[in-house]
Amino acid sequence: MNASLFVLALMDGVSYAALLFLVALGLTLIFGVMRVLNVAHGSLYAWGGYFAATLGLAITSLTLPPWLALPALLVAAIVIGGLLGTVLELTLLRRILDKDPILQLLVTFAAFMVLEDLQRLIWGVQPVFVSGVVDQLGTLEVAGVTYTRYQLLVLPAVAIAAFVGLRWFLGRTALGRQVTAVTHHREVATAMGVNTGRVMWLTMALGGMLGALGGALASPTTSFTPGIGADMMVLSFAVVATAGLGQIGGAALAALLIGLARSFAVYLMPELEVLMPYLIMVLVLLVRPEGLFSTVAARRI
Amino acid sequence: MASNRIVLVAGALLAAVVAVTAAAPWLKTPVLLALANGLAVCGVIVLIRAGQVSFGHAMFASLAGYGVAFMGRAWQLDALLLIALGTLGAALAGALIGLFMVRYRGIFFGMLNLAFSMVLFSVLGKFGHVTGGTDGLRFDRPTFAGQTLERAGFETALLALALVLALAAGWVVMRYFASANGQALAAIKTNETRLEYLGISAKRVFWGGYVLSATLCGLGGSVFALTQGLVTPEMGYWVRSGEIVFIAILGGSGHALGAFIGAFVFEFVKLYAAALLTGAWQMVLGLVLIVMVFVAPTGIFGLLSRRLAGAGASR
Amino acid sequence: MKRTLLKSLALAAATWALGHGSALAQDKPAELKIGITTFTSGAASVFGVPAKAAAEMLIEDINKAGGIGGLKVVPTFIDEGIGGDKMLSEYRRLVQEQGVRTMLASISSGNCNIIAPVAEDLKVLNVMWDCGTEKILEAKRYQYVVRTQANATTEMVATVLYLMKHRPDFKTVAVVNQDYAWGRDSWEIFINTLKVFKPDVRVVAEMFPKLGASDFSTEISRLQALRPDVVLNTSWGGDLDTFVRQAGQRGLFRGNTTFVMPLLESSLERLGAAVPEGIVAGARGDHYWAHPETASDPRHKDFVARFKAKTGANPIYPAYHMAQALFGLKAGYEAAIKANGGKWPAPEQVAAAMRTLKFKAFGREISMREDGQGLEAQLLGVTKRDPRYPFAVIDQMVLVPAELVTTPVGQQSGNWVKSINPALAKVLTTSQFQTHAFK
Amino acid sequence: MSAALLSTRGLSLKFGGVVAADAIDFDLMPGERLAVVGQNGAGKTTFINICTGYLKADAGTVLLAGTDITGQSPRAITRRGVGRSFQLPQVFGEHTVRECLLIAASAVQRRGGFWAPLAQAVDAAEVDATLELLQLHERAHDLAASLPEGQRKLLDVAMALVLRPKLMIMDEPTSGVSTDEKHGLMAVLMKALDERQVTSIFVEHDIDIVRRYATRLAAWIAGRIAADGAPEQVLRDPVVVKNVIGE
Repeated sequence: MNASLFVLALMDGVSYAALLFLVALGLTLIFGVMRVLNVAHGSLYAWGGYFAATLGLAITSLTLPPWLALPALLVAAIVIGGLLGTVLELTLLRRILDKDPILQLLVTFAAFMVLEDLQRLIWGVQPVFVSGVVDQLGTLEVAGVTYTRYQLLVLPAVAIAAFVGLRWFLGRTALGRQVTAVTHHREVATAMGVNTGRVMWLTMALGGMLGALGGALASPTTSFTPGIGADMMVLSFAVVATAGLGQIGGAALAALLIGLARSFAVYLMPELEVLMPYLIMVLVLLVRPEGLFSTVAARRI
Repeated sequence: MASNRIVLVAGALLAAVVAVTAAAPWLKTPVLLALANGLAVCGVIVLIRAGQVSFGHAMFASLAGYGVAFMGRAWQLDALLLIALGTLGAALAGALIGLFMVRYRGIFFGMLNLAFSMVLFSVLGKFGHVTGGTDGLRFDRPTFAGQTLERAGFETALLALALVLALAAGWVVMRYFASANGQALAAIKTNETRLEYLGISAKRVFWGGYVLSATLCGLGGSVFALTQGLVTPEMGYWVRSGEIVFIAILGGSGHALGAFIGAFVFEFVKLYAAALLTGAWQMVLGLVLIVMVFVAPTGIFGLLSRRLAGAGASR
Repeated sequence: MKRTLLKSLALAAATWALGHGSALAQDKPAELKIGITTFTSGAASVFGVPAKAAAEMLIEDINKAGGIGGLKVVPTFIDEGIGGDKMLSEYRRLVQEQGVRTMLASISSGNCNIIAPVAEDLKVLNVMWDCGTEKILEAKRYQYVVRTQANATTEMVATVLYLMKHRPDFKTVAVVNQDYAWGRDSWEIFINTLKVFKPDVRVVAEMFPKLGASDFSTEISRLQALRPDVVLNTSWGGDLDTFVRQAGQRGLFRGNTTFVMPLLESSLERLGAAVPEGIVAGARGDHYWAHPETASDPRHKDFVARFKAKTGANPIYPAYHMAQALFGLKAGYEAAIKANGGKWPAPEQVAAAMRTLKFKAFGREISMREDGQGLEAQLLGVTKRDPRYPFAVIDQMVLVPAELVTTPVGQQSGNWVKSINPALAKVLTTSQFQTHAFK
Repeated sequence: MSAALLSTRGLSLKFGGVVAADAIDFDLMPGERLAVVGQNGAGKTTFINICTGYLKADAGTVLLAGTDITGQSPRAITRRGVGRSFQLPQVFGEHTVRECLLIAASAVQRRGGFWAPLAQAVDAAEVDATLELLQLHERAHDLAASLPEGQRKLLDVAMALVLRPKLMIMDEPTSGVSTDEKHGLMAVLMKALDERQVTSIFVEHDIDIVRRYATRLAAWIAGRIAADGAPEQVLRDPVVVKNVIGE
């Protein structure tokens, strides 16, 4: 493949990775704090997308100024993500912390099943899609190929912003430090007077928003149909596992790795496209059981 | 829980199944599917015994299923032989993959299984010229023990076989749990360090359990494939794997009987929820499980055993 | 344990002996129960839901007009979205518990594959009302299975003919199809047929993104880099919507590539302004709400109006296929009753009658063949924007007669398309085929 | 030397900068009952972990009855006849006390093949005798997790004892046990070890216990053995008094 094709594959890979990263970021954050792998996270992606589309339609039907479209995406993500995250935390996760990890995983799986059907009941089964934003922002040419500014600039920008923002929040703010503390050692943090309950609620809401944000940002270029959540779930899962659970920086690299592998596959060996994320996941886990960027502590006896 | 009571319950269940399917032949398919699921769940229960949960075990069902389909198409083998070979295939795959898996525990174990199963899933879906792609592979109804049967007869025979297999699997699993290896397997859940300091290899013990679980999933997959005469990659999708674990918890992972009780509840809730309130069966099942986890974490079997043997004996 | 086992087995033997003596008595039932499989969940419900609406409407009409053979038609719907195995259970429940003897199944070719042999075993009439795979009826002779609409071969060969008329001079072609049987098979038929007419055509890219893929940006970039003359895309539902939208946003349609989308008709209204002019669009058969020959026919007009009132959109091809199945079924029963001396016919008698049937739905007359395959013409055209509508419409419509483009009885499509006479390439340009503008 | 049951030569291990084991030369004779004292972090547990294969030494060798077992896995070393108990008892919480011992017994002997139920696969009499010996027989059918700390410690030892070891290494067998129970606990342990004629090493902080039950005492300071010999004499050693007993 020649240089220009290389550039193209790079572009597509990056914008795809950006979305993947946002979703994975939420998943890994939640795991870090709750020590629960939230299977329902995939549904948050779907709900974010559907809700964003609904807002988009509202904007056009109420003939509100079209520039609202982009902020609307963010609002959609914050509202639905925060809402669902809170509900999940208060009604389920909070109550299963002391339970067998298997049960914890299963409860989130059950929540996933419920959300899948609820979503179908609310938004139906017809493909949903509102692309106003993308058309407003227009396109630009790269190596003779037209890209939308949206996918080439907005998506990576938001992803980076989310990454930097989260880093700053966890590292620089008091509340963020509490979250980090709980991540490292829940008991100790509680002993030090950290309000664990609040931290967990915050985390679920935040993680939910990130997952929903992934969906919201995908909605202008993707038709949302039932089942989209399950696919994104397992993909973001692959990212998180490859990076190592709870690894925020790692998730970014893993998402890039998977995104690029996928887009290069389309050019070089299209048959392997779908296989790529999972191949990478298997290979990484076989060599590094805890993922690329995390390490296990030896058990004290 | 007194074992003769269990026998009673099992017997009652058996009689019920036979009577019901005889009264309403159309029920054979769902019952067969439930039994197939139950067999796979037995496999997952073995892992849960060791405190491990796999989000990819449907891969062994689908491996066996595709084995059955391939051999059924290529050599028109007998149903019994197909089941045997399909299961064997899954067992071998389990033995091989198990070599990697024994190093992993907890979430990592679950993830690696998921990863393997998704690779298989994508491969089956992608290389259509061999695997029939996402439409899967069809194969004609094979002979059964040398007999060429009409659909009705074939399903009756298959059902009888599945019942026998279910009883056998249940017996094997319970016997295994009681055995030295089974007890050591259960010890992996609580303390591997001590196992090592007893001179017992946790990895070897776990490997044994993994192979058994893969075999049982394969057995389930083979029966499933023969029931349908069709295998699709969906058989190995991660959501299917999730369902198997789901059923195990629903039915109660303490006892093989729980696996089959759970499988039947699951199958019929799914069937009727799908028929009555279209498009909401997942929600119904999801809510059922959530309730179960909070009110009866030991599953339906846990409740049942407490009923039968009085409180406290549910362990 | 052993005793219980023995007991239950004995019970089994007894009850089974009773259970299986059921012969199919053919005295006239009180009402005509029919089972209809359709997608009410899952991605394909974009077809299933409109089809269901059409079925409810038309069955109501039929019953108002005295039903079929004097019997009230009572439909039961099965969701194909619950998966092949569950659907099969439901299908069998209807037959073996409810005693339904007439089934309309199904949309998915995969499900047709599952059901056809079962229907044959259960001895129930099965009308394949929407699935396209040509292989079923070519691979095996069925007694109880018929299809009241065209199959994939008819659709794709007709599409190639239209392409040859619309843009005879092209050198390179690429494909972006869904990665499942329909996507792969339709491409195979398309390219094999094309090679007959253009042995030197170059295939520059074969891309099969997975069914339900949500992001085609890489495929689109690759197409922009390759700039093929023709791009085939036989996908449908969310996949097609997503592809068209992303392609539009990326300016893929601005080049001088001709896009061929045989299922575009079913997405036109949903996609609205996203569909540009100049795309070769198909409707999987001889039907369109603005059908050049029947648009003004009061029956059709009325159907479209009421469908729109009921669902808020114009009918798309699955709705028409449902109509064909129901009208075909009605005609079949009436013919069978006549042949049976007024007595109520058994499923195999209806199936036999349907094999020699000629009937009309909302397009041209459909004639059934002895292999159970219906001969249905194919409507193709090119998209055009019309100020009267917020969505693209189909213009320059041509009706390709099924006889020209359907594999003859007893032959396999795979071989037949290779043996097509190259002269056929120009047939549509001959005077006997007029091109209808959208009105 | 060849008579020694356990001996180490030049055993060294560093964690980052911290010296956990500093060229330790050490011999244990059959029949001895060695107490190990030392401040936390002096390297007592590290020494045990190296000897039983849980940790790998940077340098040095470990010999068991003259054969080199350096770097072997805990499993291999256990099979050679070294039993061990832990500061935090390592028991099977979800099994009953008796089941724990049955599992342990199944490590050394199996009867009736793969399918035999555990209870029949091993010598139950042996197991019950051991329960009796460590006075756990009344709790035989309670969950291991439900035992009080003291009895969990006994169970921890019992599981190792069922293996019929030549050497028993116990890491703080009385830690986490109230002072008035300590002596009772040690009495039971020592009686059992005597009856089974097991040479033993035990880490202990309580000097009374040491005086009372040890035949030999080794004092650890900063990863090396500062003093080694008869308890009374070692306890009089000023270095030990200053750094270990801390008066």
